[in-house]
Amino acid sequence: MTATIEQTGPATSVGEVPTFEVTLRVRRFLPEGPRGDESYWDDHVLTMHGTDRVLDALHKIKWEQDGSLTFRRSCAHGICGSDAMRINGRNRLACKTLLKDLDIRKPITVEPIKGLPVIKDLVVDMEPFFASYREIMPFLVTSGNQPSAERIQSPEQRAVYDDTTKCILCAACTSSCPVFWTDGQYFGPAAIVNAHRFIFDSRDEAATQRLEILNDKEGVWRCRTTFNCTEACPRGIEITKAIAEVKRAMITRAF
Amino acid sequence: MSTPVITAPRSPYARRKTTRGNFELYGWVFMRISGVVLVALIFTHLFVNLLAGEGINAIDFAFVAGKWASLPWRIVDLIMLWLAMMHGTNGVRTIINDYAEKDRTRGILKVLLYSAFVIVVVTGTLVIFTFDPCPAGADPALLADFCKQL
Amino acid sequence: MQTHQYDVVIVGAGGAGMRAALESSTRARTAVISKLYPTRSHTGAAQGGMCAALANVEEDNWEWHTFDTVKGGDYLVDQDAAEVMAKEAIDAVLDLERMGLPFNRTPEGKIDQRRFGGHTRNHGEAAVRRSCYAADRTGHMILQTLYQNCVKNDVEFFNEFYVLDIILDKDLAHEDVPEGEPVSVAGVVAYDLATGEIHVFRAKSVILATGGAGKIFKTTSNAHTLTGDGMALALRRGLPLEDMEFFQFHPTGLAGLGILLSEAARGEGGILRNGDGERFMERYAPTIKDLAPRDIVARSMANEVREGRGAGPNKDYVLLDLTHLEPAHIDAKLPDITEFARTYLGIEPYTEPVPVYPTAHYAMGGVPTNITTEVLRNNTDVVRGLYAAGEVACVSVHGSNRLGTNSLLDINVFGKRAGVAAAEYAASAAFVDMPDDAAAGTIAELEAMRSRPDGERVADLRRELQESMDRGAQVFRTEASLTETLAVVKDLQKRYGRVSVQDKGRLFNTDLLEAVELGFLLDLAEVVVVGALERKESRGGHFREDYPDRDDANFMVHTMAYRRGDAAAADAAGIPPHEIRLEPKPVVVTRYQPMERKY
Amino acid sequence: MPKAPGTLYRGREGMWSWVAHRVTGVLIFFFLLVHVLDTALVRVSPEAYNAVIGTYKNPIMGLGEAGLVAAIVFHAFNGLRIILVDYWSKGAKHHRTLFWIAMGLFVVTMAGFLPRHLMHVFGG
Ligand SMILES: Cc1cc2nc3c(=O)[nH]c(=O)nc-3n(C[C@H](O)[C@H](O)[C@H](O)COP(=O)(O)OP(=O)(O)OC[C@H]3O[C@@H](n4cnc5c(N)ncnc54)[C@H](O)[C@@H]3O)c2cc1C
Ligand code: HEM
Ligand code: SF4
Ligand code: F3S
Ligand code: FES
Repeated sequence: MTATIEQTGPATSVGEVPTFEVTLRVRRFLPEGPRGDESYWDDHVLTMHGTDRVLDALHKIKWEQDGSLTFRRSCAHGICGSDAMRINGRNRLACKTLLKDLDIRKPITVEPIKGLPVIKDLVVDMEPFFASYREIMPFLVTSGNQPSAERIQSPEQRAVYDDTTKCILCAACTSSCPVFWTDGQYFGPAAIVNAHRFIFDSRDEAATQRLEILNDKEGVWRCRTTFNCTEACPRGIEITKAIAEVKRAMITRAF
Repeated sequence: MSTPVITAPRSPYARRKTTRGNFELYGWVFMRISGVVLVALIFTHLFVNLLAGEGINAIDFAFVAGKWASLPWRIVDLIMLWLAMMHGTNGVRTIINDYAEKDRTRGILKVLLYSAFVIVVVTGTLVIFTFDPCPAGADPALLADFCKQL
Repeated sequence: MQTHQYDVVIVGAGGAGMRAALESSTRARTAVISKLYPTRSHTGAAQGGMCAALANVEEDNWEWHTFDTVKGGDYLVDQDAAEVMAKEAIDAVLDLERMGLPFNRTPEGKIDQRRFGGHTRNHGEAAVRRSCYAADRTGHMILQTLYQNCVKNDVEFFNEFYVLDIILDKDLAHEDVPEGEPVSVAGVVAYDLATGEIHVFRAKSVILATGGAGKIFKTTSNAHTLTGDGMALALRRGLPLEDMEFFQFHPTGLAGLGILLSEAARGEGGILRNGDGERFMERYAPTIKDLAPRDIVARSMANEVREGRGAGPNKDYVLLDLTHLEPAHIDAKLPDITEFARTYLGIEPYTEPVPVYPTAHYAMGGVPTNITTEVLRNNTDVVRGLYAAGEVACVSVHGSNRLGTNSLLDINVFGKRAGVAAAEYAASAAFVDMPDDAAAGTIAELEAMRSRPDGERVADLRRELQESMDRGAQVFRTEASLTETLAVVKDLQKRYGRVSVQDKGRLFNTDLLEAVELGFLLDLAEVVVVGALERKESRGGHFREDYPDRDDANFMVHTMAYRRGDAAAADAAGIPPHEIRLEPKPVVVTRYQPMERKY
Repeated sequence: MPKAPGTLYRGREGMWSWVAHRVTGVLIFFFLLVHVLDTALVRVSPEAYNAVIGTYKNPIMGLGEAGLVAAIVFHAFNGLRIILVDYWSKGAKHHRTLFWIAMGLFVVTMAGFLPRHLMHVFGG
């Protein structure tokens, strides 16, 4: 055995991070379970470490206490967009929310994101979300022959749409939008963000069509600038600003 | 195999029915422009009616008559009426769209809303245009001072 | 149960899978089956870049790139494959740009390039700027761009479907099929997570693109879902796995967490320091210092810690120092990884050095293929209609150690090749008969696990496996550490026969699927450890302290690992005994003879 | 869909100001309907109008008027903030500051209005 491979437990490796107790109050919905279509709260008391995230706590429940607790996750560091959920009343990624940053004296509530049909526990049906994403033509459209080398784009032109290229399609924004909660037909901020990413790309030639699509009754005009989306976005995208830019582009075009 | 479900190649992705058009765009711009104008109009209105002089206690028929005797005031109030009603109606329309889930509910609420709009705007406009500050046969004590000069 | 029929079925919707789908869906009827929504795939986690000798910012050519790849892989690289990759790299990058990928740009508006470990000018003279990038989210941009183009081309996806078996027309796992005899693929069996239903997909061609297997280790940069499914399925069906003992440990994982901080941090000027503040890489790789290939840096770091020069209260990590860089520069080039340091460790990289330690990162080995991505069933024969690309495959362009940015390149170059080849094969081939009970084995296995009332917990076994692998098969390995780990793995395999799940439902039963994935991990861990025990030399990512030197006389060969079992002789728990058989496969050498690897 | 209610979404300034904007908007709208109709009584007769207006002058209605003015003032300033967010390129970035400025203006305006109005209502 070699001496090097001593495992660096998180509790001791970085600074001195204490262990603490925390109650996780999870919204459960098990359609096949004894309570059927009723959803209810489940409390779990857990002992956690300083650098643990809500995702770690959920894993602890699933792995040690109740295997039926169901949620999506993959990357565990905020880049795949699997685990958007409502934590203490706000949309966040479970893997990017450190327990110690929450108020651990009170139970931490964990619920599925709002406005999309719940399938089981924290898992929602994402199809409506992706459907409106697909509708805004989220791809580069160009005409003519492909150039033999790359298309030229200056760093300044590239910077215009940089912010909206960061989207990971986690739906934290759309499911935090009060308009989307009551009107599921609304395209939602995520679709607009992804339209913005192409509308303002100097290489793209379908801006007009995308603006046309979003000029729908359920398009950008539905946004009431409540900023919930901007606050919820785990990628720090200035969504409301992007939406405003799309609105302005439409107005400029119309007048 | 038990259930041979060999599906045919999918038809290309069909976009759902869309409701595009510039109506919402104009509505949106209108809300903002009317908003700015309304700030000026309503603040003046409130100031004149509630703060200047005796405030609310000064309001009576004579007060209104005094104002509407001058054409500019009539025009200002007319514009305010129209803008506020259009702004408010459009605002409430948005709210109905947000909360009414069933098409039927939505339809009924909108009929009510637009009727209210028409009734109020028509009445208001008629009143402002046909207003007689010194109606014949009215108790002179209730009328504005200038009626006495008639 | 449902049955589908497609010309081409692609398993996995990461970079490799979707790149293949873009090619094959325009040529043949294609379905992409993925256990995750495509944009959740771990390609999105890749940060630093994708290299190609575009020569946009300084002189470069594909020949130098080939050399660096071969040397980086410690000469275990198949040089014909490396040459293909380096040549096609340029088109691969340009293809992505044309699809809309927002690369960072030079002031003239061309694709910008930066330095990366092991990439040099003129055969090792100095570091060269070869990596094309989009800030530190290149993989994210690639994944999004490919998905966007799949939407554009209306590619058909089956999302949250787990492929649990590959159906061949011969049973290679239990019978000896002579060399030269044709073997073909018939399709795959998949499990729909949402409903718990089994779907059988008949296909003329199947492309495996299921990504890596990092979860056999505890400290890893890989996603929870990277459980090596494609590799394990191939292994169970009697196909060999190549070079599995070579696993890459990335030097800069966030200490204790394993979350990756891209090599780009060092490409942009970051420096590694030990507890004394010394820039220790100057001692280990005097020429290119912190930008030496990953195996060397990881080993150097582990060595610093072992010799008591680590940092922190327990002296168990080293420091990545970015404090001398301009905050504006950091924000422009490394925004995401600095945010990881802030979010997860509460460290401000502008002013404080970041604690880092090697983290299990990349499987160099995998399902062996030739350069047209056809899967090999031995050193020469291919399985007709079966293809593999991406991290699941071993072509082998990475040899014993992959250079940074070569994987994003690999998935694009060989993903494209797989898509084209699979579609072309499907155009002329006929469907192979699929046995009526194709899914019976899968269904039985799932039912057994679901119905077992009480037994071992998946999480316990997995933790024991991962901890044991970190202890015995990580950066430093010895006969003793590997033997011990192998014993643990064997024992865990036995206990796996008694595993039960708590969730007995049909809908979205992730509990059940985690149990299945654990089975894959156990099978792969065994192959990794057996291979590592047998390879009594040190080369690239595989470092044996008891054999610290490279031994070209005996080990200048790939390892082909076969799993052979006797279904008739299943033990009490229903687990058939099996053995891992290792065979050599020659390395393809074209231009570069093995030399000592110095930086 | 599960039926039991979940927690309230914890929005911040942006969401709550929108809720308030909406509530005040509707409030003003309904008041406006009534207000236009009661003013229309001037066409009926001075007596009728004065009788209705008289009811506005009792203290309870006076408080109601104060509330209405507060609603209008809030709606107005917040409306201007929304317009800035929409048209000013930096508006979205500074929306929170803008909100608190609007609230400041609201307080100042109400501080100017309330004493005088209440004096009129209660002071006779
Ligand atoms: C943190 C990190 C940073 C990296 N940075 C770089 C870099 O800068 N440059 C570089 O070149 N490389 C980098 N790499 C390596 C590179 O990103 C990966 O090797 C590469 O993206 C793998 O792509 P893939 O398509 O093979 O697999 P993945 O992207 O992992 O995709 C696997 C797919 O297979 C599917 N799948 C798996 N199992 C099943 C199953 N049983 N049934 C159905 N579907 C299944 C999954 O759903 C997924 O869609 C990095 C890796 C990591 C982890
Ligand atoms: C005083 C000046 C006013 C300003 C500056 C103003 C401004 C605005 C603005 C900008 C909006 C759009 C909000 C959005 O799109 O999110 C709006 C909405 C609205 N306004 Fe006004 N407004 C004023 C007066 C009024 C009046 C007098 C009424 C009532 C008749 C009214 C009723 C409404 C309603 C009902 C809405 C819709 C609210 C919603 O959709 O949430 N407003 N106002
Ligand atoms: S915009 Fe932000 S919150 Fe919305 S889907 Fe994209 S990453 Fe998630
Ligand atoms: S939350 Fe909704 S209302 Fe607009 S600002 Fe965001 S889309
Ligand atoms: S698990 Fe990937 S974003 Fe949280």
